[in-house]
Amino acid sequence: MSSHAATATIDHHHDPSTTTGIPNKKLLMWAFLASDCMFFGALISTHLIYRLHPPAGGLDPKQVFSPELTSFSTFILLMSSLMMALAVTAIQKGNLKSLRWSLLTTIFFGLIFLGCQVYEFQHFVHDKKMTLSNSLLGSTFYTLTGTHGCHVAIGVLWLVLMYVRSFKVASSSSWLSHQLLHAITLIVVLLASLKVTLGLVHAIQVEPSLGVAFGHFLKAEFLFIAIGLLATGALVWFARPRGPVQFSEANAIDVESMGLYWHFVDIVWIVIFTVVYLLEFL
Amino acid sequence: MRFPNFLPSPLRRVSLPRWGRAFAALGALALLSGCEWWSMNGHQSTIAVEGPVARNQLEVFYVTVWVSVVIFVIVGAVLAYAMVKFRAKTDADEHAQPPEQSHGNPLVELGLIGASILSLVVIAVPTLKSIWYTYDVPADQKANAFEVTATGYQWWFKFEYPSELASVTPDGATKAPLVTGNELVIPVGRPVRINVRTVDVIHSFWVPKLAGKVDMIPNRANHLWLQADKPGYYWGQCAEYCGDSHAVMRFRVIALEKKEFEAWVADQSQTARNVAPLTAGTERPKVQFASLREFKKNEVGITQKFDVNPLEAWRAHQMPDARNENPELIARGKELFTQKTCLACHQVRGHGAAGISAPDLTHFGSRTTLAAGLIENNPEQLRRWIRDPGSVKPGNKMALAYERIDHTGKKIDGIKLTDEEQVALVAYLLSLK
Amino acid sequence: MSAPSAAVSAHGHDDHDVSKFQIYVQIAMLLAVITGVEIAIVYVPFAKWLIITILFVLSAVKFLFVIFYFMHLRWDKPFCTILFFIGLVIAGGTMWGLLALFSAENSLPLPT
Amino acid sequence: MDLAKSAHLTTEDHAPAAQPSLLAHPSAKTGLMSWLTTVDHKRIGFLYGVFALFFFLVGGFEALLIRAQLMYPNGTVLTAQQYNTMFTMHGTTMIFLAVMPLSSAFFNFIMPLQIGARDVAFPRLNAFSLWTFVAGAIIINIGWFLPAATHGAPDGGWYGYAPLTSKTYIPKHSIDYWIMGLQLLGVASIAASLNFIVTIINMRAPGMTMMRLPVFTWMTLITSFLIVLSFPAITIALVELMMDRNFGTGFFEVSLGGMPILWQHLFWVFGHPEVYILILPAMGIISEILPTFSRKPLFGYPIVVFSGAAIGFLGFTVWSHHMFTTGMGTVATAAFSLATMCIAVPTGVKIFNWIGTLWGGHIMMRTPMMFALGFVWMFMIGGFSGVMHSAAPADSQQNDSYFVIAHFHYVLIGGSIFALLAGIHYWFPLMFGRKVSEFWGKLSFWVIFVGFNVTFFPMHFLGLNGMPRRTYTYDPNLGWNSANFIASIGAFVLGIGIFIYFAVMAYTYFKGEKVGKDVWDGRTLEWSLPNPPPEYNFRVIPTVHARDAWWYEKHHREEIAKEQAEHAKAEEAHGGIHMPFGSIWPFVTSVGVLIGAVGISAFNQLGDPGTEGYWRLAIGSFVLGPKLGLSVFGALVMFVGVYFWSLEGNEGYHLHLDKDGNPVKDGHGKH
Ligand code: HEA
Ligand code: HEA
Ligand code: HEC
Ligand code: CUA
Ligand SMILES: [Cu+2]
Repeated sequence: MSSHAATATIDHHHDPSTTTGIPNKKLLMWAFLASDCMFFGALISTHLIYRLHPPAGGLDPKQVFSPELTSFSTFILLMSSLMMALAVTAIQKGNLKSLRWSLLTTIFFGLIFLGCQVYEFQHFVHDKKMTLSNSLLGSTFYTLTGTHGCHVAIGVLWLVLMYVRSFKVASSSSWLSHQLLHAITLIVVLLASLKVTLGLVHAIQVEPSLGVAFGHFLKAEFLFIAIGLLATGALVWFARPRGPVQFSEANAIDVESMGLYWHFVDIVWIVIFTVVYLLEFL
Repeated sequence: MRFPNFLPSPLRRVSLPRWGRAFAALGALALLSGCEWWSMNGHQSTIAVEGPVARNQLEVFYVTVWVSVVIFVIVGAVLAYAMVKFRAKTDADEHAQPPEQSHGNPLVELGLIGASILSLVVIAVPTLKSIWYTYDVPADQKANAFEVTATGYQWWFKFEYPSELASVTPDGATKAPLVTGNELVIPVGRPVRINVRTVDVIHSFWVPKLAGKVDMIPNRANHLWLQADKPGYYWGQCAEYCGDSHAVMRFRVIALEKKEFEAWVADQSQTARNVAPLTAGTERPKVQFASLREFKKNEVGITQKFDVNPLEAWRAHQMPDARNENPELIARGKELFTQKTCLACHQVRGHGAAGISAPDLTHFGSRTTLAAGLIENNPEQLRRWIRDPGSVKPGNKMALAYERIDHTGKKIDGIKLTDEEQVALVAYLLSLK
Repeated sequence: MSAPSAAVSAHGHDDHDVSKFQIYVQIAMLLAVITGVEIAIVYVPFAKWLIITILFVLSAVKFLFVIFYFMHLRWDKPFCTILFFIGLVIAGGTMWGLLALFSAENSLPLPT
Repeated sequence: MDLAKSAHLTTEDHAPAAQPSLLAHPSAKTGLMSWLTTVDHKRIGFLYGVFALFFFLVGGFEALLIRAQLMYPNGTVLTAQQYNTMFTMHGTTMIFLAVMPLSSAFFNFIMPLQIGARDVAFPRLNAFSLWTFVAGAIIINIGWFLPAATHGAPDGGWYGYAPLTSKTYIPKHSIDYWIMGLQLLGVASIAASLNFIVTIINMRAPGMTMMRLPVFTWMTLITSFLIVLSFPAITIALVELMMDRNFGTGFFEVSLGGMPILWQHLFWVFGHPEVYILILPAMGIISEILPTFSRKPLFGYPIVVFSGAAIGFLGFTVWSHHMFTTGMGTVATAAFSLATMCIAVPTGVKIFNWIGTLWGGHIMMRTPMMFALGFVWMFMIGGFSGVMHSAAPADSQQNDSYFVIAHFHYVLIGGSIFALLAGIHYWFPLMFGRKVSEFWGKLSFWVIFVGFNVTFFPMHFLGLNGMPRRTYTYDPNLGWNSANFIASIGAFVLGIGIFIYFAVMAYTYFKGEKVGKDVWDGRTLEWSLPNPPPEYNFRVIPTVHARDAWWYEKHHREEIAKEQAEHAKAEEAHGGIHMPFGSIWPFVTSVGVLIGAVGISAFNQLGDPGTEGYWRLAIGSFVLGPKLGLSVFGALVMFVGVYFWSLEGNEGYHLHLDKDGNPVKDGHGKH
């Protein structure tokens, strides 16, 4: 936003203000991710150790896991990573519109992933009788994937904040309340769509015929669909143009470091998918 | 003479002899007060060892000590020399031109690194040898090894001899491996392989004079081996923090010659002793334990006398002393043992008590200590224990069975013993030789 | 690795970004395909060690593609890569150490 | 390069004209608010120091109680339970609340000055680290003030081995405080370390290449890496323990098939790097003091730096040397034994190079130098007993005996504490513009030195004579009486020494002799500043031409003066000195963290009947029950903090200075 920076094109791979040319925020994020490797390293080790030495009479993961759902959510997460990458390119070009759309899709995919996970947990607890406390498999599995889920959830929140921030106007007396309301409507939309996704997944899994399933789903989730639509309307209203926006190419680094975080969550899932799920089906 | 300027300035004016005298006086004081704090020959010494395993470990230790001392002396000498030689001695010195701003010398560095690595090799070789030697009984002696299982409980030890079967019923029909508590008796000159287990938290099995420690870890099959050179009475200690009474979770190891050991096993394999009721005409003194004294809460529970020859003291405990027994009292104690629910936790083979959560008391009278090596096993101390175990050993599980007040202030009813009952129980327990 | 970055700023934005868009989409497709292969291969009756090896290689490939392209390590200063790999290597080494320690016979849990 | 620098500094030039009042930037420069909202690395460093020294005294007080209890056999000063609490809290306090934050105080205060920066990379994150550290310290200690039967202070030992710490064996909340407290300290340390890493890598003054960094800064960097990479292991271990205690998982629960040994591995994967986290900053301080008072550059700078990195790396490969007695089997034991020995090599290299630094120098025996030399001697002794531990068979006798206690107090007190005390003396004139009296300084050194050795040297013999650690009592017939007595006397002497030390410091702070800049004829950039350093640190960002940058400047005055004048003009042209605004939001966020953590740790799922009463006041507790209520309330406060933190943006203002370096008050002051 400094006068020089705004006029010149920004080189997104070199920040002249730092010693190494790497922007501070990016460096911070990479250092954090290095640290996060250790977090997940410890968690995955715990899980694997107990998988290598399963207690007698423990649950058999083969009976518990369902590869279809997991493959689906893995795929979704990969796609969200793509959208995130596109969001970064968009803002680096200063293309706000494209940025917002990419962010929203990323958020949406993230939510589907979370929805699948919530559903998976429910399913495991109620139908497969695997709880946090009745078996070691439950303990390590839920803790590991739950921690990953928390990472995704934090990522989604961050994306939401970033989305809202991309509407920050240069000056206005009421922008604080405006922003707050905007954030709240967005969160309402998110929660509603999370609930709706859950219902959809559930309906499809329970009902053999798609049509019937959809009918059931509409009936069960009517309230949330309505709330979601209403809030979406409000969202669009909040997002109407209100003068020059204080969010530009110069903020690319914010989006980029958020992107790094999001992709990292994705690669952790790549590892989890292989060592926690796939290996069990050998 | 001028004193070096690393002392606070006024002290520099103090003359050397005075300081010398002060140090000499201090040293002499330390000696005179009998402070042989550097002598390391206590009951739990790792230096005055009495078995091949501990000796092997000690040898490794000595290697590390010698290497360290040699390096320390050399490096220390150079350091001291540099400190003295290059000190700015006067104010003028301090304001002198700074010395040459030299930056280092790779050759010196490399040489020192090489020397360090070499000295580490000196340590590493015996270390590796010893790791393999101390890990398990050497192959050529494997057949000869004696196997024991030691189990840690909060806060006492159970010892089980899988190879020695003991009668559970008086007729000897049912047998089970011999079990003792807190005193482990082993044969001399034979490797003893000890499997260490725990039922609750982590404990550690450590008899310093015989071998280094190995932890008793839940869900883990650890073991160690040790061997005693000669008959003896050894002190052992739980060496992993395990809660309130970790400090007083102790035990003893008694090593005996083959013959004596076998006799001991034979003895212990019997069910608990029954004291014959008085027949008319035999006159035995009626022991009343009239002199039982009160103890302060933290009072020491051991006597100096015992240390003179602990092994003899142990042997003396093995013999029933019929003249000092009062059969009526003992019979009463035996009844009380059931009435007061002692049998819920303790086992006394042949007397119908089969509890498993507390030390086996079948031959309790033959032990030299009670409450896991904390206090001596004599009438006074035993009464002190069964009257209020909680005051002797903080938080111990037996105290849970006694009347007490929980943290909300509620009174919980439990075992309550009158003086007379205490005396009877003491008489009974001590008769279990 | 800084060479491409110099090239990037030298050329105009547009053609580069078009190509970046394509790269991203292509990689996403590749990742999806690899995931599919991974799922399929589990059910193939090969030797266990072979499948495990293949799975590990494939995951590693996915991993590397994501960090080098989506996370643009490929275009960034190499220091970012170094920084991340310090963490990755130490975490990986620790995991390996832990698994090895727990696979040793002494560490087997007590049979019940 | 420096043009670029100033361009950066003006990045956030145009703050919105009409900031809503909630987001008005705090501008207090004095008073309580100024401390709560400060983002100045020097003030944050000072606060770290104050808290750390307070906890050092608390931990020392606990140590004195321990020594009082052990002075005679069958001591009656403390009960078993109190004693166990005491050593747990003593260890935890000293390591996490005294030495680590004291190192952090120096990182904060000195490191940016050494690299010629005006602040750390993320000033508000820095404030957040500080306050979260305070929150963690409060939670760990909160148990002292709550009913002992249901709460109480932690008593599981500083490494809290499972399964003793499970709900079965310690049902009280004491362990929950320990878990949550350490968890917060982990968050604080990781956040702070990430900040330092970025600062050192990215905020160096022009010309300050990595191989010109002062060694203290290098050690800050390596320590930060160790923190960032080792704390996750304990964080996960604590999460698992917390889940076991509160949600019935089975990580360390044998009845479900869990293996308690896993806790030990995860703990020491963190724990061993942790001890190097405690010593590397100390080594950095020593590597500053020895050259300064020898008036010579550090001998073998690149090798000292490299050996520091080697120690850091090797530190991750030796954790199981704390577990030699856990029956790991021959191969694993041998591997960890050898790996541990290897660490002696890089550590030795440092010792040799320090001696090389003294060699041929003009050694000025000032108080900091006394402590530094004391460090070299004492650390060597501690290191050698470390090597004795590394021989696994020998360690099977020494483990959990007083020999270990002797070892680590030699490295921790003789090492870390001596160096930190040296550092306080060394930088005191810079921080406060006053100098400690040489007489009192040296006197305190000698009392501390003698007291320390009298306390801990006999402990080697106690350990070899079989005295186990963590024992509240011992029998008089084991030959431990006199050594324990001497150790206790030594501890009180040591206490007196430390008392003198602090009394002198306090006196000096108010009344000490005033000194001008660069009292010690220093070598690194911080000494180029007036004392105390102004808020903006450097009037003109220096340009570095050599390793001991300030020494070089002093010997090339003319060129430097010319260069600086030019740079000053250039900076002024770019808007002057950029300063970050203060902010209350990091503090608010930490308060939220504190509330939430208390909620998580202090209550059973359904609430304790005994204590519910006064906590119920907390908003939300009525509806959700105290645990959820307090946690959710805390999370809300935290969220509010983060939200405004991110909205407020990292803006700043510009300073223009007059000839004397005072800010000019004109319209241009704030943009
Ligand atoms: C500041 C902290 C610090 C430091 C620097 C060290 C340094 C070392 N430590 Fe220490 N250690 C602790 C803090 C520290 N330690 C703590 C707190 C514990 C106990 C935790 C607990 O149980 O509560 C512990 C416990 C501990 C154990 C476990 C003991 C046990 O519980 O059974 C071991 C075992 O190997 C060990 C080894 C070492 C070694 C080899 C070094 C080496 O880094 C030392 C290297 C230094 C030198 C060797 C001296 C100088 C070198 C030369 C002059 C060169 C030439 C020398 C040779 C070639 C030998 N330490
Ligand atoms: C950096 C770390 C550090 C430091 C500096 C110290 C300092 C001291 N420690 Fe430390 N100690 C540990 C780390 C440290 N310790 C650890 C990690 C353990 C293991 C814990 C465990 O097993 O879990 C331990 C255990 C431990 C034990 C063994 C306990 C046991 O196992 O049973 C002992 C026993 O003597 C001891 C003694 C001392 C003494 C006398 C000091 C002295 O140096 C203290 C000197 C300081 C003072 C004397 C303060 C002076 C204060 C005043 C004069 C006034 C007080 C005023 C107020 C409170 C307002 N410590
Ligand atoms: C709640 C179970 C319980 C009950 C009931 C109980 N004890 Fe104990 N007892 C223990 C435990 C546990 C120990 C080991 C305590 C320790 O050393 O930590 C013990 C130890 C002893 C010892 C010392 C054994 C040794 O070798 O050190 C004696 C003697 C003893 N009990 C006698 C009795 C008598 C007599 C009664 C009945 C009045 C009794 N106990 C009731 C649990 C119990
Ligand atoms: Cu059992 Cu300590
Ligand atoms: Cu260590």
